[in-house]
Amino acid sequence: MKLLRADRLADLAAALAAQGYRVIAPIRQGRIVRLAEWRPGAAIETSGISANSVKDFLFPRSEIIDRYSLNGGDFVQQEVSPEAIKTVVLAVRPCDAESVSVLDTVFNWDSNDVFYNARREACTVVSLACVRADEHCFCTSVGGSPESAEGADAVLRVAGGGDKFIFEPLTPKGHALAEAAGGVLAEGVAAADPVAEIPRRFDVKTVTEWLNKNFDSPLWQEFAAACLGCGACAYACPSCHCFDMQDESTRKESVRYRNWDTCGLALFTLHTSGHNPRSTQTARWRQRVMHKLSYIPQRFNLTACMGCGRCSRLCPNGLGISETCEKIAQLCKANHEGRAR
Amino acid sequence: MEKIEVQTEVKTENTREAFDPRLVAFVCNWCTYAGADLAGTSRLQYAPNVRIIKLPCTGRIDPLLVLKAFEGGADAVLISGCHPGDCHYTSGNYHARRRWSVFGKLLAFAGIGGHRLYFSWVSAAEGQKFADLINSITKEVLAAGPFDPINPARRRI
Amino acid sequence: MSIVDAIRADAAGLLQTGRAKLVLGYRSRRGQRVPILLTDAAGADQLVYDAECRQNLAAYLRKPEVRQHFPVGVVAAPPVMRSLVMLSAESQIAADAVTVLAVSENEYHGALDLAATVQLLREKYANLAPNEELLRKVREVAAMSEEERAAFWTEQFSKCTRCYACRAACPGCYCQWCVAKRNVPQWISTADLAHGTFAWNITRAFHHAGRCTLCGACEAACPQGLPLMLLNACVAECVEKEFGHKTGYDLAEKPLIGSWRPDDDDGFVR
Amino acid sequence: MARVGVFICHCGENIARTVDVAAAAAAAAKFPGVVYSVDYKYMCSDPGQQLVRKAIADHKLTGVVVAACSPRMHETTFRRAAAAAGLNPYLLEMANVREHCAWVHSDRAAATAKAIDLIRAMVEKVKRNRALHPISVPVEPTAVVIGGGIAGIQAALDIATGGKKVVLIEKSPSIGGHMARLSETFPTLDCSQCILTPRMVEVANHPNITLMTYSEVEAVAGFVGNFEVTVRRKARYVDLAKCTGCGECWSKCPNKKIPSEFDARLGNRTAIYRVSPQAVPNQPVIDAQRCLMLTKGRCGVCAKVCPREAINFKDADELVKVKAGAIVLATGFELWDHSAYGEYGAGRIADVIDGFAFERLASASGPTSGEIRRPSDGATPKTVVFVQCCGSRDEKAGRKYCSKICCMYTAKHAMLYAHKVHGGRAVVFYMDVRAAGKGYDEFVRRAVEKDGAEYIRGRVSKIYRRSDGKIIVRGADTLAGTPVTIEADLVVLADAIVPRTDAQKLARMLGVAYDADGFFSEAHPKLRPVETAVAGVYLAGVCQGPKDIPESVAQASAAAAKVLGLFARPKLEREPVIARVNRTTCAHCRACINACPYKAIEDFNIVDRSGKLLRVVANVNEGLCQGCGTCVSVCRSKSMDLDGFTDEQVYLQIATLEPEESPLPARSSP
Repeated sequence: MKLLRADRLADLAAALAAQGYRVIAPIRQGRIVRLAEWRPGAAIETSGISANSVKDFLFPRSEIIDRYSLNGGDFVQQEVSPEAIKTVVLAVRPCDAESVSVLDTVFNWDSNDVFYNARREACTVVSLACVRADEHCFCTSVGGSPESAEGADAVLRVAGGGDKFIFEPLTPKGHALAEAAGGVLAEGVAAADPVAEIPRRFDVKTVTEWLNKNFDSPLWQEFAAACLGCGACAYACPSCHCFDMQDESTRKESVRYRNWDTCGLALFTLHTSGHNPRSTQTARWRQRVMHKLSYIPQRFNLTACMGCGRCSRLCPNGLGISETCEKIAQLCKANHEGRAR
Repeated sequence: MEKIEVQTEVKTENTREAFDPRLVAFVCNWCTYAGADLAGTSRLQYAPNVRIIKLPCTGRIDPLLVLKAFEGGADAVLISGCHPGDCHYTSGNYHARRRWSVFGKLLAFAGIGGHRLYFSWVSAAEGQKFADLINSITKEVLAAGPFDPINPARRRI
Repeated sequence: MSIVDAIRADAAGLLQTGRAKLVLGYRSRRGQRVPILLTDAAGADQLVYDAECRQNLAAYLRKPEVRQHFPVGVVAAPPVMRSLVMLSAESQIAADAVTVLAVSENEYHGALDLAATVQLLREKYANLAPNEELLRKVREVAAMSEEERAAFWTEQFSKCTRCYACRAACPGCYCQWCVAKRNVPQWISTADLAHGTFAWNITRAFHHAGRCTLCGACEAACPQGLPLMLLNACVAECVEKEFGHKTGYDLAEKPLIGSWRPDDDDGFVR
Repeated sequence: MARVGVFICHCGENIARTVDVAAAAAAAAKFPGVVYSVDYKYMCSDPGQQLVRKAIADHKLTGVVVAACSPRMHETTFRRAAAAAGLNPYLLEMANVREHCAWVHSDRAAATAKAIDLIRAMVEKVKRNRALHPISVPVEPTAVVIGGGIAGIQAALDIATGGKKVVLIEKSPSIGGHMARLSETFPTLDCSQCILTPRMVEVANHPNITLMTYSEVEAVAGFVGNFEVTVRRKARYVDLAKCTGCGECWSKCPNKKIPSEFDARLGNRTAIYRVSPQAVPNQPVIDAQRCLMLTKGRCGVCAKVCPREAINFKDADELVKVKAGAIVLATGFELWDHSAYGEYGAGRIADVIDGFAFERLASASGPTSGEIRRPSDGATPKTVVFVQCCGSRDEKAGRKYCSKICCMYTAKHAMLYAHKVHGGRAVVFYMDVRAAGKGYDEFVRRAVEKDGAEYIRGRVSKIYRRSDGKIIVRGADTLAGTPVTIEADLVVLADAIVPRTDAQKLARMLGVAYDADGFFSEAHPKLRPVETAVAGVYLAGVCQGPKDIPESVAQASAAAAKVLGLFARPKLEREPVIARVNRTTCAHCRACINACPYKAIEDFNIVDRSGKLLRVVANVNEGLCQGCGTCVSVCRSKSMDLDGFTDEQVYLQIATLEPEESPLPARSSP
């Protein structure tokens, strides 16, 4: 069994960096903790959950996917190769690691996204099982767990009351990482501390069933009432993956960007004609919930919500996937009871 | 609120390499453009670093134009129009002045200082002033050095 | 009666009498203060108010789903009251569309119409105490060398994901077609690379010149922790010092950018 | 796809000497969208223009850039050439490579590089140009002339004689203005009323002139060709249709001791009064503040004696709307009030008077029947001191300008005094004598040499009344370098000419600019001296700046010529550089409406088929918009754009001025 002293997390980062890894870890920046490139001296924060997710390093906010240069009067397409730096994402939450499976699926279901796959190939994900959770966590309600290892190449588990981690490699990439870590990891035996207790707030199957039947429910208006229509939730969400393409040019060349986009913004579905099939925030919020818990489950037999709770945590207006799901679950329960009676 | 002074002094100890500054000038059609014409007809020589973009009035010059110029690598931007009271459209320059007063301070606060963004009133009669202005701005920008390639306003490589 | 009880009573009253078809207020959720949109007087006992209520509820008045419920009641602290007055001056809301449940940290002033709100603002909140901590930070940034300042903002803006939470949270951002959406021409690059985020954040701050009430909702909403209030405070300081302009104290207020005086500052012009 | 032609002019050697025009043409040929690029000796010559016309046809050009002199020089020339070849003239742009490049640089390489940049920017712009069509606005062929002094009278008569309708609006009960109060006029000394009165009568009788006296402009809406002027007809209490001007009423009016404004308060009038015996219209008006019937409700003598029952005490103000295609401003001036000068007695010395008072004393129809008598005791003054530049050319008093006519009328006053009071002493304090004008200097010389006026160069520092009644004038003779004290019986101050106090209100109504002194601003000080920057509004007389009578008349006739020119066609065409609103995206914040210097932007209701209001947005009135683009800059959502200078055009100009090596990001964020 490989062990790591809790105070040597930075040493692990240093060792991996020395082995050519770009190390991404949760680091405090001002009032928030973000996943960012670790630099010597930076403390790695393991207590909470980062504002951004692993997604940022597999499917970046802006990616150049095409490039043209001007040759006389003609545009010549240039080769664009994906940016894939050998990367390790350290100490992310199990829900983050799980989200990678969703991304893997959506970027490969009809064609293989070379940009995503290259980054994915070069990325090793090390999750850290949760011994603490906050009031927004709800992974257990969507089929996850605070100790899930899904999607991770290696797992860190807190042991000894917090003074060490058990490092558990799961995949060849995980084993390679353990090798690269070298002496920072010590052999030993320890028992993992109990993981966080995260109450189940709703039954995701019940919610999905309701969603499948209630596209036109008047309740959507109430669910979305407080939504002001920004992309904070979607951009923080580890599994949201919608994008837009934009071209930018200079005198000599032009590039095509793939930028994050979100169904929460009105522009997302606006037609050139001026017509917008999702003309209200109500329709947009419905799309977001439906996509996660109805459409993706139907298509891929996956739940696209990991229960990380970032949406609830970051939304200035108190919306979140769990809030809507809880309301739906309560409603179903009331209906059920009503019928039983 | 107490007055906040934004530091805009150029560090003099900076030794800058010689370079060819690019100066984009947004000018109004009625005064400064005509003033530049007069500089021409008077054969007044000035630095060839300026590129003039003509607009009807300083009132038309949106801050977005300036941001775009900096984004593409202008080392300095000049906005010039009719003297107060002389606006062809009666008050476009007054509107512009207020806009630039605020926007200039905001840009300075965000890292683009006084030696990048210039404002002037040049009338149709002030060919000499226009020539002098371009020369002095070019000199100042030469002293200040190229617009910082890592300035957040610049398109990043 | 406590402030909260008074708000609850007035909100219920507005809904019962039909003076408002909807009340925008705050409720408590898992320790956070979040907005609540009440259409039923029975829900009024969920309303809370304290200093943690940072959202500017005036932002909701642009939502068609809210507008269909006009007239509405809005729980509003002084900066929010000023936003409401600004929205009225900019013809976004009719004078009779809103009843203001005017509140501050230690006093509740009752359910007022906009005219009475203006009077209240002028009498009691004409000089809102500046946020010393914020001003200190503004001065700190202002005192940096230009290189330091550029580096500071480069780092800050690099966090921006262009999620536009700042825009959504701000009542002044009511344009259905924000300039950031425009692509012919694309003044503001949508890529998250430096120039686009710089142009976006600077343009956002400038568009609120003379309109910002320093309510802080944008910065509170920013999921990446950008210090947006530094920019807002820098502009607000200039606006107040140079032009003596304070938004939200006059229902017939002329926009700062879009009006002028012959004796405006000319010192920066060569 | 754009097909742009580029034409680079050598301008003989003017451009070619400094700019390598062949290299520029070769570079331009490679710009995206350019299908034809050529350099030529003289583009503005006939063969040069022919080159443009032929290329448009041969190469099916969709846009043309002529790189030559300033567009101010030849843009019209080339646009006409383009139009002749069937290309919309607004699809042609000029790159200014002469005034802005070849003439101001000597480094050939740098100048050539700059010329290529300027051409490229224009190519990028012209690719986004849109065919524009001059805006046609119908013209209401009626002119409103505001002000019934000599300038307004002249303008009205000229326009009316030209065959167009005129509405002449005068604030006071009679036209004639200040000129009617003058005794004689310089430099010919002909009687002012003798030359003016026939003109006044002609106005009253002219079939094309509607005279509205005792009326003021209340509001102005609309734009060139289509103004709507709201006029307040003040209650006159006398029915002009019935009154014959017989005079029964004013001779019987019991309130006889009202100082007459016309006579500079040196004479009296009644409460029902005529401004002067020559008043036009020649009917009286009741001074509502002084009339016993109207103030106290008892008297009514005038009504009792009126043989025509023309008195109507129930008369009330009336608002009349006048539709007009053009407006002539002829609001004139007033004299600065010298009571601000404490050192000159603060206006409290009865025998320190202004120029108009002296005119009335000298006038045969004045209160003294033309005899010079001083106001305090009616005595004939033996020594009269005239002080020029009283308030003019004095920064302390806030007027730096010269009032222009005082030198002449002071000389005239000195001369008239000498003619009327033999042996009297006339002393003139002056700063300079400005007597430029036909026969003017000779006139001043005559006053000095023939009529013995004593001219002392210097300012007067103090004027006060000594206990014996003498008025002591202390000053300096700067030529002799000595202080001077004159014991005078009468002092005449040549008070500065200032605009009417309510002129600025009128200017704001019309959107007309005024200068720091309050005089209306002309559109161009040299080339458009009678137009204002507001299309269809013209200037006549002293409201634009101090002038004498012939200058006022000349400007009035010029303004009339402009009006007749405007009215010569039933519709007028305007440059199509105007702002446009994107109604889909306008948020109706009204920033543009507030900012527009021309009040050209208004609310527009978008309604559905049943007429239900959906949204309100901004709308640009094509007739009013002058195309400054201020609205574009204040529009946060970019819902406003300016034809000819659209956001897209300017954006591309800026973008193409980036250095060629200006890179795009090489890679994504990792």
